[in-house]
Amino acid sequence: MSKEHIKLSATAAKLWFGNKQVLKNVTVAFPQNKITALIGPSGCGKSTLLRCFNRMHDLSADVRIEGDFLLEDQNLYKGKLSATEVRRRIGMVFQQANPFPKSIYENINYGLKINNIPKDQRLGIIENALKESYIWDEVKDDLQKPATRLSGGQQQRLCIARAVALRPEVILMDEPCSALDPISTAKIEELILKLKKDYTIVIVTHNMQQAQRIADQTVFMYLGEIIEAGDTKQIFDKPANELTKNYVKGHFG
Amino acid sequence: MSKEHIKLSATAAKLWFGNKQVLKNVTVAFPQNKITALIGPSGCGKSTLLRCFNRMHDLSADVRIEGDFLLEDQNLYKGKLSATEVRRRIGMVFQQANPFPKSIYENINYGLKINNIPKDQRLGIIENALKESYIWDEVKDDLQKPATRLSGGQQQRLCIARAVALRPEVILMDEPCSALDPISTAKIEELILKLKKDYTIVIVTHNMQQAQRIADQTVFMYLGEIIEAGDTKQIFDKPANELTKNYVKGHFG
Amino acid sequence: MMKKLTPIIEWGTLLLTTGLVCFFLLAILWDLISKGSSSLSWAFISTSPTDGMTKGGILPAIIGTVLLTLITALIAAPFGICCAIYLNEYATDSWLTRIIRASIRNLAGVPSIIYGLFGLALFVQGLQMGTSLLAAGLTLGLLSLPYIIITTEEALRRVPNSMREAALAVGATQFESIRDVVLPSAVPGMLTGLVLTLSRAAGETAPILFTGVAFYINKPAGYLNQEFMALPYHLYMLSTQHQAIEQVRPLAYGTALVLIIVVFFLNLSAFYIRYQHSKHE
Amino acid sequence: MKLAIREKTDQAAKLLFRMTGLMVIAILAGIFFMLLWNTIAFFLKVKPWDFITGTQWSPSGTPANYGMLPLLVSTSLVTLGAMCIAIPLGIGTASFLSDYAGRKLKSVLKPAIEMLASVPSVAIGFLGIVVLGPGIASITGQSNGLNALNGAVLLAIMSLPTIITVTQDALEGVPNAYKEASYSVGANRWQTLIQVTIPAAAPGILAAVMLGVGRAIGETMTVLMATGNASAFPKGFFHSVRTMTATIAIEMGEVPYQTTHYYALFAIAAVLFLMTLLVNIVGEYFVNKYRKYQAA
Amino acid sequence: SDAGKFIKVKGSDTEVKLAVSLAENFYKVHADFSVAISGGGSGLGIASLLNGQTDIANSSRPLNAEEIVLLKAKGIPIRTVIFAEDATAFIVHKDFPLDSIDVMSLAKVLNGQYKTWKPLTGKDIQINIYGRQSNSGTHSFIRSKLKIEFSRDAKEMNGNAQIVEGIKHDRSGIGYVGAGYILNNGTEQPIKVLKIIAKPGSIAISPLDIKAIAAHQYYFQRPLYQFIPLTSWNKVSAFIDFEKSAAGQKIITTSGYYIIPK
Ligand SMILES: Nc1ncnc2c1ncn2[C@@H]1O[C@H](COP(=O)(O)OP(=O)(O)OP(=O)(O)O)[C@@H](O)[C@H]1O
Ligand SMILES: Nc1ncnc2c1ncn2[C@@H]1O[C@H](COP(=O)(O)OP(=O)(O)OP(=O)(O)O)[C@@H](O)[C@H]1O
Ligand SMILES: [Mg+2]
Ligand SMILES: [Mg+2]
Ligand SMILES: O=P([O-])([O-])[O-]
Repeated sequence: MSKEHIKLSATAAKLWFGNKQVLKNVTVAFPQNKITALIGPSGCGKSTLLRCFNRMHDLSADVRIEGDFLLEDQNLYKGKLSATEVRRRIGMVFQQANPFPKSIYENINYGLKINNIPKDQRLGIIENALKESYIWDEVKDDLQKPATRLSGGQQQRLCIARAVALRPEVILMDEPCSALDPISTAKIEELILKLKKDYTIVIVTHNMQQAQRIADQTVFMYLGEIIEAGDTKQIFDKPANELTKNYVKGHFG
Repeated sequence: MSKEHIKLSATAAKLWFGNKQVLKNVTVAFPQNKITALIGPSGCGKSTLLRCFNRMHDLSADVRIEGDFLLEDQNLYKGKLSATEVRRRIGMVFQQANPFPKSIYENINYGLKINNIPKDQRLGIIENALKESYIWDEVKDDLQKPATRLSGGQQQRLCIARAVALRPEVILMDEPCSALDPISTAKIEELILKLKKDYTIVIVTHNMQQAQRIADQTVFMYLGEIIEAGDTKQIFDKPANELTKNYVKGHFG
Repeated sequence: MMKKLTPIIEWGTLLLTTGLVCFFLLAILWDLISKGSSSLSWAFISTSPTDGMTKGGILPAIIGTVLLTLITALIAAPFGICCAIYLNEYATDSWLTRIIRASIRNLAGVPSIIYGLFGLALFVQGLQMGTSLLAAGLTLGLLSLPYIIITTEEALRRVPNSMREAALAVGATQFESIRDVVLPSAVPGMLTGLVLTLSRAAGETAPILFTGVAFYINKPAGYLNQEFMALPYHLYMLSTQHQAIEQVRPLAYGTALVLIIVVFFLNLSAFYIRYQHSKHE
Repeated sequence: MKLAIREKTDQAAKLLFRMTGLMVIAILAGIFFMLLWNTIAFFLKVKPWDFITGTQWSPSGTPANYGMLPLLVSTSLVTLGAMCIAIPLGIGTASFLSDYAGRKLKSVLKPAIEMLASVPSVAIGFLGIVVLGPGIASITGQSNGLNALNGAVLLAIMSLPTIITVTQDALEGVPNAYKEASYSVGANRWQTLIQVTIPAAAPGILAAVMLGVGRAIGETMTVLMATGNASAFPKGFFHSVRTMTATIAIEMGEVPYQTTHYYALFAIAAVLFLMTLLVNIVGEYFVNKYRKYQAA
Repeated sequence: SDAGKFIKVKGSDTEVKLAVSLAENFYKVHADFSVAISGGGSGLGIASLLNGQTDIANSSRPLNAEEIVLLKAKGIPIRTVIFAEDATAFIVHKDFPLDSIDVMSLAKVLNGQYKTWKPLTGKDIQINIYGRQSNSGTHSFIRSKLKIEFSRDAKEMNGNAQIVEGIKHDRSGIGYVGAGYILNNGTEQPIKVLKIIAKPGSIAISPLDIKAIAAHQYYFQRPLYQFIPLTSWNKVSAFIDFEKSAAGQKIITTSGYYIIPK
């Protein structure tokens, strides 16, 4: 892995759902202002790992987590950071776009309100976030429209805007394009590439082409373990591991 | 198609589930004492067609059927035949073995009772049906055992025995082996081959090898239409249609 | 011959049973409406009983039932909703939550007369409220609680998890995500359950028998610490306890009709909420 | 620090919600111990055996008799009668709804059954007095129709919606495979219903019946109004009976608190509580069993 | 504020009709008072008195020894008001062959010694007794007056009205109700009121005979009581005063009860 400044990392992370171990000694690092793609066959634990970073497992009853998760040098679980603070600093975009059943405006405003951003600054932030997420032109005429009436691609970009508006340090994306058509996907990829200037981005994807198009670094997971991680080009062109090779060549998964 | 005596046939059959047309102008004939395999990709309408022949769709509310279905020269829908009579003369074996949650004995006895077969004849018929279905030796010691305690393969043979006991003229089988292991499958194939002496058999299968092993004639369906029908050997070795070729070579489906 | 008859017998049997069930409903409605509607008038619902309750209206009973139902709602709704939130949003599958769930199901099966006894022992005697509107309302509140919990939990369960995650992901605390996202989405379902429960409570008699309902009261409006009249009890009294049962039959019919109109109105509004909601989904 | 306050609120809310959960247990426990406490107070004065097997209920006689057997038998009699009517009707209607009725008919019948469920018990009791009672009286030539039969019919009407709804769920939960198997051997709809679907749904139907029984046992106003309330040992359906619930309803208002008679009524309530608890537990057992079976 | 003017009246079913009429008219002169009335029987009224759940306990019988002890034990001092007189009437179907009955026979009918009407009317039909529930003042009044235990087969009705209803349709029934229930808004109920022969040889007297009642000649006549806890006395005194006023007395007589001039 390269020498960049490491923004987010996990060390010897293990996770159990009840008795079932889903993450087995995962150590991984995500460099600042880079896009890292997380790939691997279905069920290998990509989503599970991602969700560890913004403490989404906190709500599930029978989940046990071991190991260290660090944002810069702060421990996400064991230090002084509260779950709420972790989630504010590490934003997340989900596989299925999940806008609130409220207006477009309220969708973004909600996070700002919750996080005590003064009222007079919010409109500016909202406009900015929508612009950053390439959706401003499509919605600027009616910010009061219910978000549920947007198309799937627009909804997903709105969710990205919602995450971006809070100026998190990291944005986690779990297959953000899997439910979208090629045109929406292209727009979102363009957006992700643009966002990397300001954010550290981790993206789970099943689409090998997508990983190669946008990721600086790629991590291959298999059965709850990191098999190989490195420059995207290297992973796809000269994978060191046989499993990685088989996977990226499309032989399984 | 060959010149054999046609036992069962459909002419210009069309079927809609609500507004969705699932069978589009299907014309097909099944010769007497032959085994016909019905093949085609998932969702093409094989089960739907099969169920037309023993009027299983009668029970669903929003199904509309057009066209003629004939058993010998009697119209299955428009003539004097009642649905129960049609079902008695055209037996059916389902994909998932579906014995009644009763004893082995009762499973076969039920149909006999329903069809007013005198009590004193039933035991003989039951024994005979179980023998015909190659399961007698395995169950003869305890006919009172719940059928649900039999293995999957045994259950499926019991279901065949249940159908056979009524001496139907035709037996329809909808993927009867798809849930079974190779050994059970072999037993059932052997049984089917034996049954053909007395019955006309139509079998839906996803297994190309199976079709080649047992069927005299093969019919290939695609998107609710019959693409090609003919001798099994011909269909598999020299298919006339490109689609058929692609399918039997395993290129899709 | 037999072959032709059997289907008729079969259909006949099922139609007969279903027909009988419908007949019961229609007979109830027909009898109440045909004999009750002549008593129904504006005066009937806007005046107090007069002439030893042989004439006049049922205003105090209507007011009593409305107030009682309101108190029931005020007690049971917040409590029930909080408990449902606990069960659906916080509780894990532990022995404790299993006990809570079992308790709720059993509470739902406890006969209403036993709630009456409990109300008598706890509110009237234990907490020194005396026989009063408040004691009766609290008793009905307890009775309604399990139903409200069950229906609310059902409504909460239908809110997709992605909504909760969306809120958490923008830095909301769990409480905030429930308050701002989960509850608003669940409101129609919760409201349906609440209204259905209240329609049931409005028709209950046994739990208020010894907790505060009175035969007659000479003033329409009630106070929390005082006894009250209520529609179901008024009907009971007019049909079994009144000195001139035959003579007040029309009043009893009128009362029954008003009661059933109140209950059906609540039911219909629940259906309406449900229907509106299903249309949006 | 605003965030700290928000997180404090979060913690406090969690605590509050949890408390309400615990309160539910407290309520059930409260009911239970209230009944237990008063029942013990009663048993200090009257022997449990005399209470359960005594055939005379006359608390203000001299000497007072606290034998609840006649009440228990009355309750059982009325419930039995109700079930004899409601079970066949309920299963028949549920079968019609699940296997015979078209979608349109169903969409009319379902709300009708919900309506029936919401008719208040006093209204049903009232009709028992003014319509059914005189009807029974004129058919049987009795002086009045306030008897066990009247109560049974009314309770049947009241428990029908429960029985129908739960039975219908059970019938619709029977895997289609069973029905298809039956049709494929030439059975018609009726034979399939009677010989395959209903037996397969038996646990669910039993649960429905149990819930119906629970409802009938605990119902107060209808029986109070319609059964005539004679506390003598019940002799049959054409005699007045007095159920446990009616006894409590009649006598609780008129006893001085903390007297033997007062405690006796709680003891009846305790028996009633245990009966409904048992019935519900049995019902739930079958519902669960049926769920498992459905999943399989 | 207004809680001080809120009066709970509970008890005797015999008196409830009267109490409702009184309260209704009381409201016309004292609109600030709210009076809640419940019936259920004298026992209920006295129990409520003991339980502290009533301001006035209506009763058609005096307190019994046990109740007096209980009141003492609970420290509830009371005042007693006798506000009217009632005559308990025995009623039968309007086609019943007899017009009068003597006390001895009545006792045998009610205690179950006679199962059929044969000894009295010569007709061998079963006697149906329409009685009151055990906590009723009337029930205990009849019991002590006749010195009997009621037959096990006696129906225990919850109110006078139900007895009247039952008797209307039952040709072999006999029941007892307060005189106030015989008259109903001036129209007489379609039932027959038996005259009572107190001793062999004495004349039969009807409970509707005002003069005989005034002369204390009817066998089953009794005062109607109101027991008031001392703590409620101030609150209810206005109501008691109203009962004693001319308007109140008129209501009592028009309702079918009697006033015994002191
Ligand atoms: N709440 C849970 N309880 C139990 N097991 C779970 C839970 N969530 C996920 N799993 C299991 O954990 C494993 C990893 O799941 P995860 O969702 O992380 O896979 P993934 O790599 O994201 O797969 P996909 O590409 O299909 O999204 C799977 O086997 C899954 O079945
Ligand atoms: N009850 C139904 N209502 C609506 N559509 C249905 C229904 N049953 C089947 N279909 C649709 O009809 C089409 C044909 O289904 P059918 O079951 O006949 O396919 P098949 O060829 O048997 O497939 P498979 O090989 O997977 O069993 C499918 O698209 C299916 O979704
Ligand atoms: Mg995933
Ligand atoms: Mg199929
Ligand atoms: O109601 P009573 O007057 O008989 O007590």
